[in-house]
Amino acid sequence: MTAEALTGLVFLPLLAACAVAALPGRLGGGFVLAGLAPLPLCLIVLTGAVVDTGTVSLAIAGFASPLGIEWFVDPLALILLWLNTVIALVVGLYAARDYPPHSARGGRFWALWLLLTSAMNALLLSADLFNLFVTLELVTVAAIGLLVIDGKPAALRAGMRYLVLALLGSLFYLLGVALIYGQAGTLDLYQAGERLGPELLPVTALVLMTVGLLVKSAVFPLHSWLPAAHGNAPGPVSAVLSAMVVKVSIYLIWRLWLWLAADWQPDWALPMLGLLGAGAILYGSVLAFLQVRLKMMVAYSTVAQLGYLMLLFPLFGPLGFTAATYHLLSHGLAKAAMFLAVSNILAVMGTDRLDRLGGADRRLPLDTLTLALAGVSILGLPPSGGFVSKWLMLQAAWAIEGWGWLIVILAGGLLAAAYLFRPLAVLCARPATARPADDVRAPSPAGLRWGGIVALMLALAALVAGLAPAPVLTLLEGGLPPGARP
Amino acid sequence: MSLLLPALVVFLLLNLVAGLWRVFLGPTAADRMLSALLFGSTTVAMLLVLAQWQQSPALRIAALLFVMLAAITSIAFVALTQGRVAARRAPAPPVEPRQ
Amino acid sequence: MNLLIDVLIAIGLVVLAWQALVGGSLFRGIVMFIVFGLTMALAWARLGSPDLAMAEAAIGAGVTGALLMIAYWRLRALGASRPTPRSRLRARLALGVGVLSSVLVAMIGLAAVEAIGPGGEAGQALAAALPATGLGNPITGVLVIFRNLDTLLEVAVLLAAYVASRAALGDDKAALPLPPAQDAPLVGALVAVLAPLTVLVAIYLLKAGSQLPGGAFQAGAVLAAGGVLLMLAGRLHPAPLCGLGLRIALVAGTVVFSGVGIIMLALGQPLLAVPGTWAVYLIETAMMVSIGATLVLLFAGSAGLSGKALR
Amino acid sequence: MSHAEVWVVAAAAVFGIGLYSLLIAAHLLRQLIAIKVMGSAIFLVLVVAAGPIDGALDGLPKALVLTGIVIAISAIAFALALLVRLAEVTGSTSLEDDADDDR
Repeated sequence: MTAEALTGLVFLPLLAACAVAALPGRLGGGFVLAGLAPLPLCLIVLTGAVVDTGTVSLAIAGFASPLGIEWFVDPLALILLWLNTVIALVVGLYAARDYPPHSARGGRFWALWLLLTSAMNALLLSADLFNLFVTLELVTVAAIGLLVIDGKPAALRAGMRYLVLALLGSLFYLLGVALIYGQAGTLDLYQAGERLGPELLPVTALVLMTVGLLVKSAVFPLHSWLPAAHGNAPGPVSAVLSAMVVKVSIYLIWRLWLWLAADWQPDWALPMLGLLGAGAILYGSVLAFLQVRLKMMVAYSTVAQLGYLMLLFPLFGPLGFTAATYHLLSHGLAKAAMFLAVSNILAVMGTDRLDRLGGADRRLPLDTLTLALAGVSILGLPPSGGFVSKWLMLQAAWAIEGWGWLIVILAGGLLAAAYLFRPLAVLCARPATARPADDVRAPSPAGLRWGGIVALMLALAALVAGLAPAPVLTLLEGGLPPGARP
Repeated sequence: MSLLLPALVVFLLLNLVAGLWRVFLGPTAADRMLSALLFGSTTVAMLLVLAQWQQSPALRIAALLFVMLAAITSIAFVALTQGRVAARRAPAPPVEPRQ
Repeated sequence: MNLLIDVLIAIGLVVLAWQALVGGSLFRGIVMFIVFGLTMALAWARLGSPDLAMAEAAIGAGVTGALLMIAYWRLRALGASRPTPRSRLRARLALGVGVLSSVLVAMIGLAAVEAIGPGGEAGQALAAALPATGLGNPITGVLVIFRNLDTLLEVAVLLAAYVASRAALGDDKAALPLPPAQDAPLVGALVAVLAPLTVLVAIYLLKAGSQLPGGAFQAGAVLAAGGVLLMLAGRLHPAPLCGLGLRIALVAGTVVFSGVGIIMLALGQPLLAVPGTWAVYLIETAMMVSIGATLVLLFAGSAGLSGKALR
Repeated sequence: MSHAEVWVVAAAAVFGIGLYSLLIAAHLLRQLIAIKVMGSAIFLVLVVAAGPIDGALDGLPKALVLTGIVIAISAIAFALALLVRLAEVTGSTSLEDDADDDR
């Protein structure tokens, strides 16, 4: 059954994308549903297998590595697969309002959406360095196609910049793959790790691949493309870009340093990567505070929050690993909720400039609530998922007496409070003047309420993640990286 | 014989360099494209010689492909540069972009 | 003599890259880029890879060159502004970065060549596993049998590129402009010969691919070249709507490939197992059709194609 | 096949020229050509650095390069469509004059 489940995760959305691309019109909606709806079933089967056996692997076409490509699922990959599927489905519910599948534009949107879902699932499953390159390219092309689908000049420009940088990043990644294959004679991530050592060439290869992936995941100081891209994309696309697309690259960086190089990372590498994370937290938070547009603020907040994922490296250990993974999960849900709520606000108010949003809470109570709830998780206040991850992370920093990291985590929390309270205060203000224009193009009230409920669901999921973290944490403890195992 | 074929390859390569010089000099687009086409035919000759010398007959298939592509490129060039001339005659033509 | 030839080609590559990328007009840059691609093909021939020589010539130089040319033509037709050159400081900085990266790559590469072991484990496994498949061309073996997930996803990337391009161009755009059709008598005669020939060569490359160099990608690129030819000669036109046949052609590669793979899974075989040489041909044919159709549509910048003119 | 060093040095030089051009070229079309050329250089390294097996170069990286060539053209084709649309909407062929998109 697991082979079928794995197949479904990649091939259902892929084939549905083909169907939507080939047969647009009334049939489209049905295929979208057929491509996405069964994915949780596949994941339930897969979760059962992972809980039973710890890991699941599958040799494609029956050819094991080094010749063939293998899929490999451990608890980390499984949790990301769940996150990806939930985001694709729930944000998809929201997108169905703006992009009806039977229109020409909607057909393209859903074809790309399904391709993106399939590509990210394939990326999370793959344990082959070159296959990962192919899936990364598919993710990039589909994501940028979605970004520019509304034809807004700002989005086109942001998409172009994103594409050029992402292609450059791919080149660096590929150069690293070339070196690894030359040295190890295999492309399998885990096999290559066993065959290599801390010599100059393998380390150089890892550095090259990491630089490429850092560009793609917009980690400080290579983040320059992200705010414009995430701040100008259509709402549901911003949500999936922030919640998943940038994170899969960081996930690969984790795989490279904590799995492939588990036994031989040089001493300087992990603190170095952590420093980038610290820079991202501080710089991203300050810039988020300085933004005048709500959506840009949320985008800069992503730059900051990505930094916490890089803190895994200096805080590496069982605690640090579960903390970072939990952060990935709760931030994904909260940030998707935030982008959707902002998108609703933008649709109703016609602008997302903070100085024109005064009193918007009366017209959009649901979305203001969503923004506040998601903010609680981003801030790391109890009882949210963000609290669990920040708490674990602080414990990890305490345990290794990394006071510097501790301060960065705390400062990041305070700065997040600063930049998140400002828009909430504005939204709930009672301005005497400056009523927003009423003649803006807004979706129907029903559509709006629908979108608001979807966003609220995600924000609540991020909160619930804080109330019942035990199953996820137990699962993760069964799949610690080699270096963190007792 | 053992020296003839590699010598031939070198000769053809030098030929390519000469052609390249023309591509570099121009001065018109047509000059450049014509020499690029000549470049293509010389490459075909080289592939054929290489096929004989390196004992890899498969390179002849590659040569066949080159011949066909060269013919198509010439038509593409004619089509696209006519548009280029037309664009140049248009009322407010942008100067050929550099960089 | 051997070394001399390699050195000459290598120098050619470097000079052409410089010519294509630095200084001079953009048009010259594109022509130089095409010549660079042809020289790359020569390099692959010298490295004993006729497959790559063909792919580089057909896809790397040919189709990419055509796409660059048409994009250049369109940008001119749109009257797009010419960007202001970068500052001098930035150019100096860039020179430093370029030289540094060259030195680094050279050092890394030379060290890698120095440290090469007895040969890639995967490569040896490939040589050992190939005879059982009945294929004579190891590259086709890797692409269609051993590492076919890469190939499948790569065809999906091509599909994504087409859909994403349509998404970028938006609804209001029936098709991007094309240069006026060539109706000179000589062109007509040439097209009459060349167009059928492209189909013939494509089928030959596809069939040869199982034993000799060639395969779906080269064949698809040749088909695309034929389509571009017909379009420039005014025999094939962009259309605002995509007919059902063309739509099926677009996704045929992905659907047939994954379909075979999933049926094998249902029959109790591993996922994406290829049941025999006939399946190799089936998959490659579908991929060739998809690659050809997608590349032609990307060149046309339109949703569909038709035999009749748009207006 | 010997002379791997020759190809590596050439690839390195081409890579450096590509990066240089990517940084100084303002026109996006030129930047895209630069990326394509850098890609070719990396393909060369990929095949040469894998080393020979029984006198011939390893077949596996060649297949990877073939995959890479098709992916490169897909990405470039999409980038060109995006570029043409960008020029149509904004009249610009560069990202240099990146206006702040405040509304």
